[in-house]
Amino acid sequence: MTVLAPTKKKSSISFVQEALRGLPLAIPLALVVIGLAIGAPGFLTSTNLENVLFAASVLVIPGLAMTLCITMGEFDLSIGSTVALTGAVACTAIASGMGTGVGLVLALLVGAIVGLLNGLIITKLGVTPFIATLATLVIVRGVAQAFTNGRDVIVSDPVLKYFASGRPLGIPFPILLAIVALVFMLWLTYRTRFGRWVAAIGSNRDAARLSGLPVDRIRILVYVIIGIAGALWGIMISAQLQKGSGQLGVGFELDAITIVVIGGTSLLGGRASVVGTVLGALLIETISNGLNLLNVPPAYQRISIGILLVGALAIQAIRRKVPVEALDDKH
Amino acid sequence: MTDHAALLEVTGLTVEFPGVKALDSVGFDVRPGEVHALVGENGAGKSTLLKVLGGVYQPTAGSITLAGSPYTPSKPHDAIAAGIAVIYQEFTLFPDLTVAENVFAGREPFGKFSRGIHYKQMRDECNRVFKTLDFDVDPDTRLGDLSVSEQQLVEIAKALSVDGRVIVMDEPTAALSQSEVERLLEIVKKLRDEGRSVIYVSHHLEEVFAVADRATVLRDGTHVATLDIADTDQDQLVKLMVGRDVKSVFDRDKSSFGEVVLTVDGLTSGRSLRGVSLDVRAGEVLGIGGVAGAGQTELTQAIFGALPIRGGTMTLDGTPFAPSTPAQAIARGVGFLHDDRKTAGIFPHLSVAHNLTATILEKIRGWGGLLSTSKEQGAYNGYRDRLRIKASSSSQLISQLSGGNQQKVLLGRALAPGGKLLVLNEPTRGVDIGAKAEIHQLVNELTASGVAVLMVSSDLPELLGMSDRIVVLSQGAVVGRLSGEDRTEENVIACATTDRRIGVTA
Amino acid sequence: MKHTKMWLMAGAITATAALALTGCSTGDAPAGGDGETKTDITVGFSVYDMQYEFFQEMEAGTKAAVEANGWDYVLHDEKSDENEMVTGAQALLDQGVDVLIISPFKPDALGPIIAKAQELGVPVIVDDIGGGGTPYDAIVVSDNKDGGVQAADFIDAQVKELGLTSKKVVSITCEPSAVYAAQRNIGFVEQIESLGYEVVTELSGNSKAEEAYTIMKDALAKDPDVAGVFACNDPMAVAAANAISDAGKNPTTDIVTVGYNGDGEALTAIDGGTLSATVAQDPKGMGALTVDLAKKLLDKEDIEFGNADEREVYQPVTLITKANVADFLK
Amino acid sequence: MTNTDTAMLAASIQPPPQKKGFSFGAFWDSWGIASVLVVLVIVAVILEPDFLSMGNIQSILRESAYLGIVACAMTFAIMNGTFDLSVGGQLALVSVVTLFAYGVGGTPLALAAAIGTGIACGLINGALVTALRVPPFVATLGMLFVFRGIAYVLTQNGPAVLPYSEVKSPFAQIGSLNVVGIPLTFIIMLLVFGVGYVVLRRTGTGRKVIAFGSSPLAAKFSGISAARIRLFVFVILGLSVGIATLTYITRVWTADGSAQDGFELRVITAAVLGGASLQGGKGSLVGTFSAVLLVSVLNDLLVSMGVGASYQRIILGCVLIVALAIDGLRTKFPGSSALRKALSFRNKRVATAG
Repeated sequence: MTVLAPTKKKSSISFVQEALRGLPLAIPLALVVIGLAIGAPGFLTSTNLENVLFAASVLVIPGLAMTLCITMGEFDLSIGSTVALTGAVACTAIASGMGTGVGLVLALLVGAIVGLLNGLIITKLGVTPFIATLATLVIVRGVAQAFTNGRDVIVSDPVLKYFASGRPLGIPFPILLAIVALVFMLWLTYRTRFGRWVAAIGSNRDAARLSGLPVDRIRILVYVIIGIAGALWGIMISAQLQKGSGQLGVGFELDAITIVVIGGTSLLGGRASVVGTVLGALLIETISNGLNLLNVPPAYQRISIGILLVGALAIQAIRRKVPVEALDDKH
Repeated sequence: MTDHAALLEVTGLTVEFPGVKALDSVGFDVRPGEVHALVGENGAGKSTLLKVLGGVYQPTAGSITLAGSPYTPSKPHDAIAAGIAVIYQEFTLFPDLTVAENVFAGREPFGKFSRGIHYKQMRDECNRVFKTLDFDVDPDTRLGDLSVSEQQLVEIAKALSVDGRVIVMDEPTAALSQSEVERLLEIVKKLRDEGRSVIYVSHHLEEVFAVADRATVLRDGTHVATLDIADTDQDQLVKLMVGRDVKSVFDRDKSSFGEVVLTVDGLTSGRSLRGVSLDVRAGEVLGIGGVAGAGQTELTQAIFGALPIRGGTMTLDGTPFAPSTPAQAIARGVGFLHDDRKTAGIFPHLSVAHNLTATILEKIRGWGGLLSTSKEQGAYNGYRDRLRIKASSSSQLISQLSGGNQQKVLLGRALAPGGKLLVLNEPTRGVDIGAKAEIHQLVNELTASGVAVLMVSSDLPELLGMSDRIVVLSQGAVVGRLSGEDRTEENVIACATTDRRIGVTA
Repeated sequence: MKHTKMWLMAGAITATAALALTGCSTGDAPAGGDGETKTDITVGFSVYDMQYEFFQEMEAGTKAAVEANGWDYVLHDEKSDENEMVTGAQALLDQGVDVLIISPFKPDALGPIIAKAQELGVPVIVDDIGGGGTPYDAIVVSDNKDGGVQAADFIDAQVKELGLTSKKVVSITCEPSAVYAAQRNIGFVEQIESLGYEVVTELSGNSKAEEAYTIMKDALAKDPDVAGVFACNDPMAVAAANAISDAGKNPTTDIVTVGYNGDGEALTAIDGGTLSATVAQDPKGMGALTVDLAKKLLDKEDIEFGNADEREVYQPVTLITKANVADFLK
Repeated sequence: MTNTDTAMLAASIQPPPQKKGFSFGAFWDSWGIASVLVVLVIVAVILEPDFLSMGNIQSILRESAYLGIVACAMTFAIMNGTFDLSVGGQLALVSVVTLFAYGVGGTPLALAAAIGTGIACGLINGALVTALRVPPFVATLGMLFVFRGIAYVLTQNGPAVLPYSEVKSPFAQIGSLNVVGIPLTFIIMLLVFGVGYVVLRRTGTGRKVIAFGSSPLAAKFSGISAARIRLFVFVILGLSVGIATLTYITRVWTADGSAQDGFELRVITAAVLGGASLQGGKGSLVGTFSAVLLVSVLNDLLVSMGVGASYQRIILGCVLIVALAIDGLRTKFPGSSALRKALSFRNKRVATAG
C-alpha cells in the first residue's frame, strides 16, 4: 500500500492534471490515425471519421459508467445482457403502441432495476462483485431471451431512430450524448462528493467506513448508474438496428472494461481516468474501423485489442515496479 | 482545575465480541477543558473503548452521556456530528486522494445548487489548520506522496478541522519525530485552553505526564483506576497497568554468551537505514530500540533478505551472509517474526501444523517427495511441547487460536529452519499479559539453549527487561549502544529522542 | 481429518456414479434402451438454436409433419453450442429414436453423431447448414448457390433500372464455419463479377446484425458510391439497410440491398420500402421435406437426390421483392 | 465501521472458526455442494425415471470431463488468489492446433500438440504476470482476445476438422470409448482430480499455492517465491486445457475461433460453486468436482424436462447466487443475526481489538 511506501516527491495535483490522467494514450492514437491516413483508402474522409466518432461515442457512455465502477475497485460483467434486455423492452413497448417515450423510460427503468439488484446482491448478500455480476449476466440474458421468446422485435420508429441518425446542430445524436456524458462524468467524478467518495472507497474502503461515508449506498448507486448506462447502450443499439433481440450485446461487458483499462483507470481502485476511457474508446474504434477499410477480418482486430490491453498495463506496471504479490485485484 | 459536571461520562460500558469480553463495565468521565489520558497495556481495551466513542462498535451494555444527554452513536458519522473527533491508530486516509480531500472526507463543503465541492474553501481551511500545526504541505498534494509522519499529521489535522468538543487521539505520536511530538503536545495544550476536552491514548508515559490532567488506567478490559496526574508518578501508573511489579516479569540470567552468530557492518538499506553496525552472540538477546519508523523494520528485513541491501556487509557464523530473498536467509537458519501478525504472519486458512511447517516444507518430505503427514505431525508435536502451544489438534485452524498462541506457532515457524538466529519484531504486540510473560519465558529458554536473538520492541519495559544489550536507532542510524548499567528507560528515550549519544563515537 | 473426509466424499461420488453405470450396465443397450417393444415411430429433431426465427419456423414445419404421420416427436435445442449439439443429439439416439433429423450448429461436429447413429442403425437426415462430409442418409438444403446467383441478377437488373452508374458491390458473409451459407456469397460473387461488377468489400458479419451494421457503415465510408449489397442472412441485410439510411442514402433506390432467408423482419422491410429484396428459403417446407424423406427411408423407398453423390435434396428458393412480398406477408 | 463491517474485514482474511457440535459453516464448507448434488440426483431420478439410464449417465459423465479438468486447475488458481480469463481462448486455439497436428502426424502428434500448445499458453500468461507484472485479470483478459484471435486466423478458410474417415482412429476413440461402461473422458477427469488432489494437499508446491493465496505477505516472509508459484499456477492451467482439449475435441471433432465462447466464465462458476473463494486460500477439489457434475446434471434434467434454454440460464444463475449468498452471509454476519441462528451457525470470531 502506498501508505507504507511513501515516495519523497510531493507533486501537488490540480483538477486538470487529475482529469487528464490517461492523456498519454493520445500518442498511440495519433500514430494509428497517421498510419491509417497513409495506408487506408477513405480513412480521412469526413464520413469515415464521423463513423469512428459515432462508434466510439456509443462505447463511451457505458465505458464512463464502468470507469466509475472500476475506480471503486469493482466490476460489472452484466452490462452486455442489460443491453439486450433493455433494447428488447424498449422495442416491445414501442411495437405494442405504448409510444416511444414510454418505451425509453421503461428501458431506463429496467436498466436501473438490474443495477439495483446487482448492488443489493453485492452489498446485502456479501457476494463478490465479480461473481455476482457474472451470475446476473447469465440471468439477465436468460430473461431477455425468455422475454423476446427468440423473436426479434421489429420496429420502425422515427423517434427511436433519432438515437442512431438524428443530427441536432449537425452533430450525430450519439456523439452529442457522449460529449454530454463526458462533461457530466468529469464533473461528477472529480468535482462532487459522490465522485470523490467513489474514489475514496476504491482507495481504502475501511477508511471510508471509519470516515462515516455511506459506503454501501454509494456502491449500490454506482451499479444503478451502470444499469442505466447499459439501458442507454441498449437503446442506441436497438435504434441502429431498429429492433430488439435477446441475442444483442453478447460480450459487450468485455469491450466496456477493455476501454476503461486501456484508458489507465487503476484496477486496484482509487484513480479514475475519465478522459483516458474516451481515448481508449477512440483508439479501439479507430483500429477496428481501419482494419475494416483494409478488408482485414475481425480476427486480427481481436488480436490487436488483446495486445493493446496487455501492453498498456505492462508499461504501467513496469514503470511502477509492482511486486507480483501486489497484483491481485480486490474483488 | 475546578470540578464542574463532566462533559463526557462513560458508565458500566461493556463490549463483547464473539468469544471475548473486550471491555467489562468500564466507567470514567471527561471534564470540559481537560486532557484525559487513557493508559494500559496492549489489549487492555483502549482502542475498543475509542471505537465505541467513535461509533464503530456498539456496546453490549452500559451508557455514555455527552453534556448530560445520552450519546449512542450507531455509525462513525454520528460521532462526527456530535462533535467527537477520533484519530484512530490505524490510518483512516485515502492514498489516492489529495490532502484536502482527506481532511474533509465525508464533510466536503459543496454548493447547494451546483452540488460541486468548494475546493477553495477546503484548501483555505486546510492551510489554516496546518498553520496551527505549523505543518507545511500543499493541500493539493496526493496523500500517497507524503511520508508516514506527514500522513499522521494529516490525520490530526482531519480531527482538528472537525472542530470537535471532544478530540480523541489514539497513539497520535506513534510515527512522529521528537520535535513533531513536542509540537503536537503544544497543540493538545492549546486545544485544552480553548476549552475542548482531549482523550489522549499513549504508551509513552512521559507524554502523558507532559500534557494530561488526569489518567484512567485500563487492564484486560476493566477499569483499574482514574487518578490526577499531579498526585501520581510513572512507576505507580506502570504498576497499575501491568498489575504486578514490572521487574518480576523479566529475569534474564545474563550468563556467559557463546560465539558471535551475526555481525552487521555498515548496513545501508531501504529508505532510511544508514550504515548500521552490530553483532549478536549465541545465547544473547540484542534489543533494538527507538521511536517508531527509526529504521527497525528496514534493519530486520534487510537481515532477512526481504529488503535489498544497498551497502555494508554481514557475516553469519563467520561466513559472509548477503541474502537477496527470505528463502536464502531461511536456508542459513535465520528465523523471522513479523510485527504485523495478522497480515504478514499467519496463514488464516491453514491449520496450526501447516502454519508451523511453512518454512521447512523441504524437510518434511517423505515417500516420493510427497509431504509426510507423520513427519509434519512430528515437527508440530516437537514445537507444540517446546513452545507450549495450546491448540485442540494439529489440524485446528490457526485463526481460531488466541493472539498469544498464534504468536507461539509463528515463533515455531521462525525456529524451524534451524533456530540459529531469531529476528523478532514486536514479539508480544497485541497478546494478552499471560501470553506475554510466557513468550518472554520462551525467549529466555531459547537463548539459554544457545539461540541468538535480535529483538525489536516499542514496549520499553520489555526492551529493557529482555535485552542483554540494546542498540538504539534514530533516523536509520545507531545513536546508542547500551549494556550493563546503561540499560535504563531514561537512556533509551534520551538517545532516541534527544542528541544524547551513548557508546557511539559520533 | 479434513482430507480423509474429502477422500470419503470423492469416493462416495465416484461410487454412486460407477454404481449407477454398472447398475444398468447390461452391455451396450440397443436402440430403444429399455428394450420395450415399440408400437410406434419416434422422430428426434436436434435444432440449431430456437432463439432464431428461422429455426423456429423449421421446427414448426418438422413437428407438424411428424404429428401428421401420427409419430412421436422429441426436440433438442443445440443452443448454438457444438458441445451441446453432440451431447444432445447422441442423447436422442440413446433414447432410441427411430430417425434423427438434425440442423447442425457445426456441420463438422456431425461425425461422432453419425458414427453413433450408424452403430445403432438409425437413419440421419441433415436439415440445412451442412453435412460435414459424413455418411448421413440425406441432406435437405436450399439451393444456396442459386440463391446467390438470383440475388446477383436482381441487383444487376435493379441497378440498370434505377440507372445507377457505379459497378461496386458489397458482400457480407456469415461465420466461416457455415459452409452451405458460404455458398450464397460464392454464388453471388461469381455471378455479379461475371456481370462486370467489382466486389469492393467482403467481410464476415458472423451472422450478427451489430457487426453487419458497422461493416456496412465503414464500407460506405470507403466507397460512398456502392451500387449494391448482398448479405448472407436477413438480420445482417436489414442492419446493412439501416446503416445505409443512417448514412443518408436510400437502401432501395440509391443502393440495392438484398438479404437471404425471408425472415419476417425482411418482409416488413421490403413492404416498407427499406429493403430491396430477400432470397426466401422455406424453413417450414424444409422441415416437412425432411420428414417425408424420413418416411421414405423407413419404408425403404429410394429418394431422388438433386445431387446424388452428396445425397442432397434441394428446397427451391424464391426471390421476394416489393412486387410479390404481399403473398408472403401473413 | 459497524460490527458487521468489522466482521467483514476479519472475515475477508479469517474463515469463521467452528465450535463443537453441529456447525452449518463446517458442514457447508466440506460437504455442502456435494450433498446438494446427491439431493439433485435423487430429485432427477424421481422427476425423470430414465435419468439413470446407462446412456444418460454416460453422456453426463462424458461431457462433464473437459469442463471439470480445467475447473480443477482453476481451483488451484482461485485458491492462489487469482484466476484465468483466457482458458476459453486457450481451448479454442489448442483445439484448432491439435486437429491440424492430427492431420499432419496422426494421434501421437495430436496428443503432443495439445499438451505442448496448452503449456505454451500457460507459460505466456505466467510470463506476462510474473515478468511483465501485468495484473492477472488484464493479462488473461487480453490473452483471451489474442488466443481466440489466432484461432480465428488459423480457421479463416473453414474450421479445423477431424474427417469422418478417421472415425475408427484411436484419437477419435478417446471421446467415445467406454471402459467397463465408464466413459474414458470421465476416467481422465478422475485421474486429473486425483493427481490434482495429491499435488495440492500432499506436495510442498501445493501447500505454497494455498499459503500464498491465504496471505501473500506471510508467504513472502516464509520464503515462498511469489513469481515461481504464480508461474506454476498458470502453467498447470495451460496443461489442464491441453488435457481437456483431448477429451473435448475427440467428442466434437471440429473447432474454430468461436469454439466454446464464454468457457472461462463457466469454469470459474464451477470452481466458485465448489466453494473456492476469490479472496484466495479457500477452496476444495471435491467441491469443484461435485459442482461440475451438479451443473451437468442440472442441465441434463432441465433439458429432459423440456425447460427452454432461456429459463435454463435463469435457473443456473440463481443457483450460483444462492450458493454464494449462503457463503457471503455467513462471512458477512458471523456475529449474532437472525439468519445465522436460522441456519444455526456456530462460527465465532476472536476479536483482535484493543
